[in-house]
Amino acid sequence: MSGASSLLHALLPLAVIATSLLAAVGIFVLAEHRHRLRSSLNLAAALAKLALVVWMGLGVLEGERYALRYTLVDGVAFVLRADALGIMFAGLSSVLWLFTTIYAIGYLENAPNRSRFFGFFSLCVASTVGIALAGNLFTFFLFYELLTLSTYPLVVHRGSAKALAAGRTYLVYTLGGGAVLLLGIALLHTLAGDVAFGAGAGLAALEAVSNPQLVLIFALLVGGLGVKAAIYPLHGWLPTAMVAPAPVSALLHAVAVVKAGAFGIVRVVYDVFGIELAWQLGVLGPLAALASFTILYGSLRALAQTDLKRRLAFSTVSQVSYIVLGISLFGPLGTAGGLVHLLHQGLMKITLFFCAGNYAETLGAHRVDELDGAGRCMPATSIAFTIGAFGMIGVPPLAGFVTKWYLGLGALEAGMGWVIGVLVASSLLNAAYFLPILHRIWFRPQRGPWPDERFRQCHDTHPLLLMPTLATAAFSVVAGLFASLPYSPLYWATVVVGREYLP
Amino acid sequence: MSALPANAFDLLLGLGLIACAAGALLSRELFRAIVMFIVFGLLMALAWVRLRAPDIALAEAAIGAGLTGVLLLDTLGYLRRRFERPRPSPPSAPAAHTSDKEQTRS
Amino acid sequence: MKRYLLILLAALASLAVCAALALAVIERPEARTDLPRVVAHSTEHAGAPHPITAVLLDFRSYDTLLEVAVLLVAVVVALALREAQPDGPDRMGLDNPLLRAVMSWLLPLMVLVAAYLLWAGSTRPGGAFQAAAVLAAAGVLLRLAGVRLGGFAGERGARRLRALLVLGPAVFVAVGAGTALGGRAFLDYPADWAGGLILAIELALTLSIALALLSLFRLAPPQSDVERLPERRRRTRE
Amino acid sequence: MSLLPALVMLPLSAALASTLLPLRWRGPLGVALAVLLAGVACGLLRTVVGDGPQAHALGGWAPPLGIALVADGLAAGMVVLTATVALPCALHAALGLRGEAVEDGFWPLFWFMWAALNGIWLSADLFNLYVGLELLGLAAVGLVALKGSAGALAAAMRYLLAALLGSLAYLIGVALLYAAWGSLALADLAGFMAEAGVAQSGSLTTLVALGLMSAGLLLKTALFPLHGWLPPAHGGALPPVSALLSALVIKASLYILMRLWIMAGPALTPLALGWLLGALGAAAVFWGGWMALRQARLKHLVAYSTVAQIGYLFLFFPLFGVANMDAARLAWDGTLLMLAAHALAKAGMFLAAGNLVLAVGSPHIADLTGISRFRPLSLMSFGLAGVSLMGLPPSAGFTAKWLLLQSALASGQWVWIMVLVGGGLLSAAYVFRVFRHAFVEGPARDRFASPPLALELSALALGSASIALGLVAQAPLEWLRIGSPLATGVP
Amino acid sequence: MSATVLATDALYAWVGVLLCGLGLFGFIIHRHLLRRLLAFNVMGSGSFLLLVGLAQDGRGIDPVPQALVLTGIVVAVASTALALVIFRRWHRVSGESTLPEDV
Repeated sequence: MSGASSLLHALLPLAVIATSLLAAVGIFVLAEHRHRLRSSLNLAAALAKLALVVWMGLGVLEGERYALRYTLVDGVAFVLRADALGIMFAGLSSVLWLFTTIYAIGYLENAPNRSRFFGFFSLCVASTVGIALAGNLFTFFLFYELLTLSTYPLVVHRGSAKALAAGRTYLVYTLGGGAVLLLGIALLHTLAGDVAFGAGAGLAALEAVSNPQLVLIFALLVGGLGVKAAIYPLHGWLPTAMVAPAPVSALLHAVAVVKAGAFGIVRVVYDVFGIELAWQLGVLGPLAALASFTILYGSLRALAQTDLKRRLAFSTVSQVSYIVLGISLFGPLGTAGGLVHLLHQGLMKITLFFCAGNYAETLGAHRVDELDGAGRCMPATSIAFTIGAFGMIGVPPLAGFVTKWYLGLGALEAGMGWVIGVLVASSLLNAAYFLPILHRIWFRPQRGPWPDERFRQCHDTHPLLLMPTLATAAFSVVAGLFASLPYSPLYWATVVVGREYLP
Repeated sequence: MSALPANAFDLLLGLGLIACAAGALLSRELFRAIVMFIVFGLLMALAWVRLRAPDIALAEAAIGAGLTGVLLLDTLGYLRRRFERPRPSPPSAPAAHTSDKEQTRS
Repeated sequence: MKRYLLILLAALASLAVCAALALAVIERPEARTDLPRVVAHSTEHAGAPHPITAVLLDFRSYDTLLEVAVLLVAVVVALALREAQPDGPDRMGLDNPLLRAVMSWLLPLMVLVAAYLLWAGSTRPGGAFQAAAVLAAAGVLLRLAGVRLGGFAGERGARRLRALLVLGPAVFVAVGAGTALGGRAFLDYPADWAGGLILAIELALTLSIALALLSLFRLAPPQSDVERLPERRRRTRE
Repeated sequence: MSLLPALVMLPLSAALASTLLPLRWRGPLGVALAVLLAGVACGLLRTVVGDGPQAHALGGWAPPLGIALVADGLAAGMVVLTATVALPCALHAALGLRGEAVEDGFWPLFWFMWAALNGIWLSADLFNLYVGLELLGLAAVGLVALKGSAGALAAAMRYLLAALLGSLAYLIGVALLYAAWGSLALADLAGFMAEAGVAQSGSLTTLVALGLMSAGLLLKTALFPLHGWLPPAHGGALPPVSALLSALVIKASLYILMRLWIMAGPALTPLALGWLLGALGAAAVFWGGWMALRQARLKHLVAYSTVAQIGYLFLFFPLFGVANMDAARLAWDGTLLMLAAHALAKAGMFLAAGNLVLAVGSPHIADLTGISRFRPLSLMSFGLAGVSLMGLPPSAGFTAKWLLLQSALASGQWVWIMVLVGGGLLSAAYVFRVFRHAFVEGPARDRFASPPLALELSALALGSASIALGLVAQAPLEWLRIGSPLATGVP
Repeated sequence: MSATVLATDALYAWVGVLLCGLGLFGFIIHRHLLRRLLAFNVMGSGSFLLLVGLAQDGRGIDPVPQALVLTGIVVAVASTALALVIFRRWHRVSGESTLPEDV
């Protein structure tokens, strides 16, 4: 490999992060009223990032290595590294960032504080991509905490008392989780030094270390990450944070924040401990049980919500745990199911949140019972919502079905048949909280005037809001339909599993 | 080595120093305390002579006792003037005095 | 009650300190270097034959420079606080004819004494500080006698005052810079010049220190402020 | 020609010059000279990194007769840190105080303070350190008093009393050490003490002396429970003054304390005493954080935050005292990085807080409502500094905290982990308390005074520096080890 | 020390010890600022005696501590003067001769 190309390989991961980081700086510097320039900057950065990630992804498939290493202080390095798993998450983030940016530009038209919003928004994506491309636990933690910091201003964006209270709850949970995570990482660092991801079952070599100590470290790490992954009982911040503007809920709480937690758990189980060691330590069983419980608990709570976004939030609590469940199943199929859900759930849930935002913006409908007859007024949005909901329930051939199918197979393979029961029960519950909404949208007549109508005639909604919604809905259909084709999410997940976890 | 034994004068001077210091710190009246402090400074100058440090003795007498003393007395005078002047009515008198005797009795 | 507690606490603290110091005094070892002998030996090569002056203005001249800076800081603060809240007209002084008569012959004497102390400082006890203290005392007496130091009144006077205050340390720093630029260590006087340079520094220092000490006395706000005292605040703490 | 005396004499000359110069020249002169001095400071650092520790015998008299200025990596680092913090503060003052009555006193005192700081970093003589401490203390007190308000005067008086008592305790210690060893040069004393060992009869005298000096220096550093004077003084002063006091002045006494402990060596500084200091530091972290949370005024919150942050620095003493070489090195690195991180972040935070107070025209946190829309830059600087104070990545505060965590784990002193983690959460609580008010969108006034951009930029520069230092800490930490006891292998 | 008779220098060093303790006592019990300054000056004198007395005990005249004390005296008078300047200002704006207790 020539010098120039190796330098390029080192700088590419950095460039992916830098696109949104520089965009953030640029946006902060721009004056509030320069919205045209700001939007252009935003979109250009989003497209550039997507292009870079695709480039890098193709390279990774061909076996190229992209890595950057920089010593921060003795014994601790800042490492960026693109592997298949990281690219998967980075790809998801950059695709959805593009759509959400478009959505947010439409959503926040004429709203105050847009400079601040988009600045932190970009910073968020920078952190998320940083998490995806982090090459060791330390670097992961760096971006993980940066994510916390950059989402706070978004959560409290509206500046209302409710938003500020939610922001406080958010901080208490995430900073607390971050502290626990830091403790775990520091402990691990004294035991094993700088644990690089992908160095092959990191800790397995540590024969001398006592089991309880490793179990403690595992508990600390997963406990810290579980806050963002919203695993019961650490999920409390997620429904509260729904006061944030719709794009924030969509991207951050469907993709960035919760997925960062889940992604972290994947890294800890596979890259830090190694699945063999984790299995031997006996920590996977409890994790699977906790995930299963969270799946059912989230669904049950979702049933009881009347606010649409809160219902979606509890649905997220439930769905993210599918990922955790998948990776705590000992076997390639379960893992593939969990990983593919990382992508599928992101696509479906962001669609649902976009739709919820559309309903709220266009009709002023926030509660489930306000949606009666919305389908006739906003057909396109409602079709997208229907696709998302069916996907969540797991109706074939949509994306959600693929996930559940692989999870089920994985559970059978691992000899944990009870998981099938959880999956079935959860699907029934999903149906129980989504189908009534669909019924209201499509089959109930409109009950009087809409709470806060924005357009006089029913023309669905603003194109900038509608376009991304339809796009992500289409993606989730495609992801399910063509799951077996190359470059589909499932394809990626099997590549990841095949390449990294089944040597 | 020139280990001069202490004589009665040194002993007396040491006791005087401690007595004056105690007086400066514990006198009820501030004026008295400051005067005691000035005397203390002069005794210090003597002590420096006994310690074969005439340079310090000169400086102590002029700066330590002299200037510090004058500064303190001047400040005290300032405090008193401020409390006495603007109050023509008799009830002001006790207040003026407590400012000097202040909280030794509280 | 609280007061007794405080006294108890103070007694305990001071007893503890005394006990610790006593232990330290009793247990102290024999010193490992004989610095006095080094001083005695080096004084021959220093700019002043009097060992204390040699220490103050040659061996440890840097300390002395910083010390004058400390004095200047106090004056600067006094000046700044005064100018932040200008005082009323200056009406200080005891208009006493006897005092004035005494002053008329005491004053020249004090200046003479100061000059002698300064001159003698290089060989005998005395030096810049002592001379400055005597000069300052003379100034204080003048003030007490109600004589206004007119040279420092008004805006030009203020500038003159500042210039004289800065003179001492400025000469000091300038000499240091000169030696450093001449390729020697900072404040390392050339052997032939040492005596003269030290005397020059001392002369400048005497003026500055005397003026600084005097300023600290003079700059205290005079009693004309008394009228401004708010009625309600005129109470003392119990 | 050596740079060492210039580092003290330049600011001293500047002080003399600004006493004389007309008011309007002092600000520009201040900024210009600050730039020059920063250049000299960097020059010194380069020399030290290139050629090893530097020494300069003042007056041509070698210690113990004369006084030497010594610059090892630590001293050079502090000199550079001082310039880094003081330069934005000078800029802030030059623009922010222009035309105000306080400007007359500010500039000479600012320069005297800088001279004293550099004097202390470079000094290698016990008594010279005393004079330096006094110069620093009186200049700092004067700066606090400048405002002339009742609050400022009371704060200055309280500060002065603490400073005087502290230096006296130090001076008594100097008297004992001189009597016991016959020299004032730090290098001599370190040699004698190492030679004599613990068994020597004089160790008791040395112990008492070190105890007194430490107590005095703790009072000046405002370690809990001796911190009472700090919040009114730092909270009530002018913004650039608060910044300088919190960032640098209290560090000077800590620096001397560290030098003394290292000089005395492990034999004379038993680990139990180190633990005591560490415990006080821990108490400071929690008490200061708790009090910061309860302040109604913005600058007082920041001042109490200083009380808390000082606590972390005292974890140095128990962690450095252990026999474990790794732990000692990590403690050294971590503490010094924390010191620098706090200096940059706290100076930035005070400047930003000053801008915010200026903008809303009220010192109260509750009046910040809606400020995020109008002064985002100052709020941003406040936030950047806050990130470092909270110890969140990526910031120097975080890197320092990480090193200290590693040191605590390596030495087996697990207690400090709780302090480091819990203290970080507590500081998050008070930093975000400010943001909670700033982000409120309400029926607040929409008219805010707008300070000049340069005021906001100087705060931003410091805040950003506290972040950036965390990412480039490797090289500075290596420089700081030059000539340190770690380099010779004796912790 | 080995001397059976108390040497002059040692005597004054002991006086210095007592003055330090006495000064500290006064510094703690008093709230009036002038009194605290008196206490500070007494303590300062004590430390000066200690410095010279201890250094000279058994070793004869030592010009170094004497020079240090000269420096110390000037520093002490500067500190005292600064304290008085601030004290007068404080008294002028508040009418108090002590500091408020609440901190």
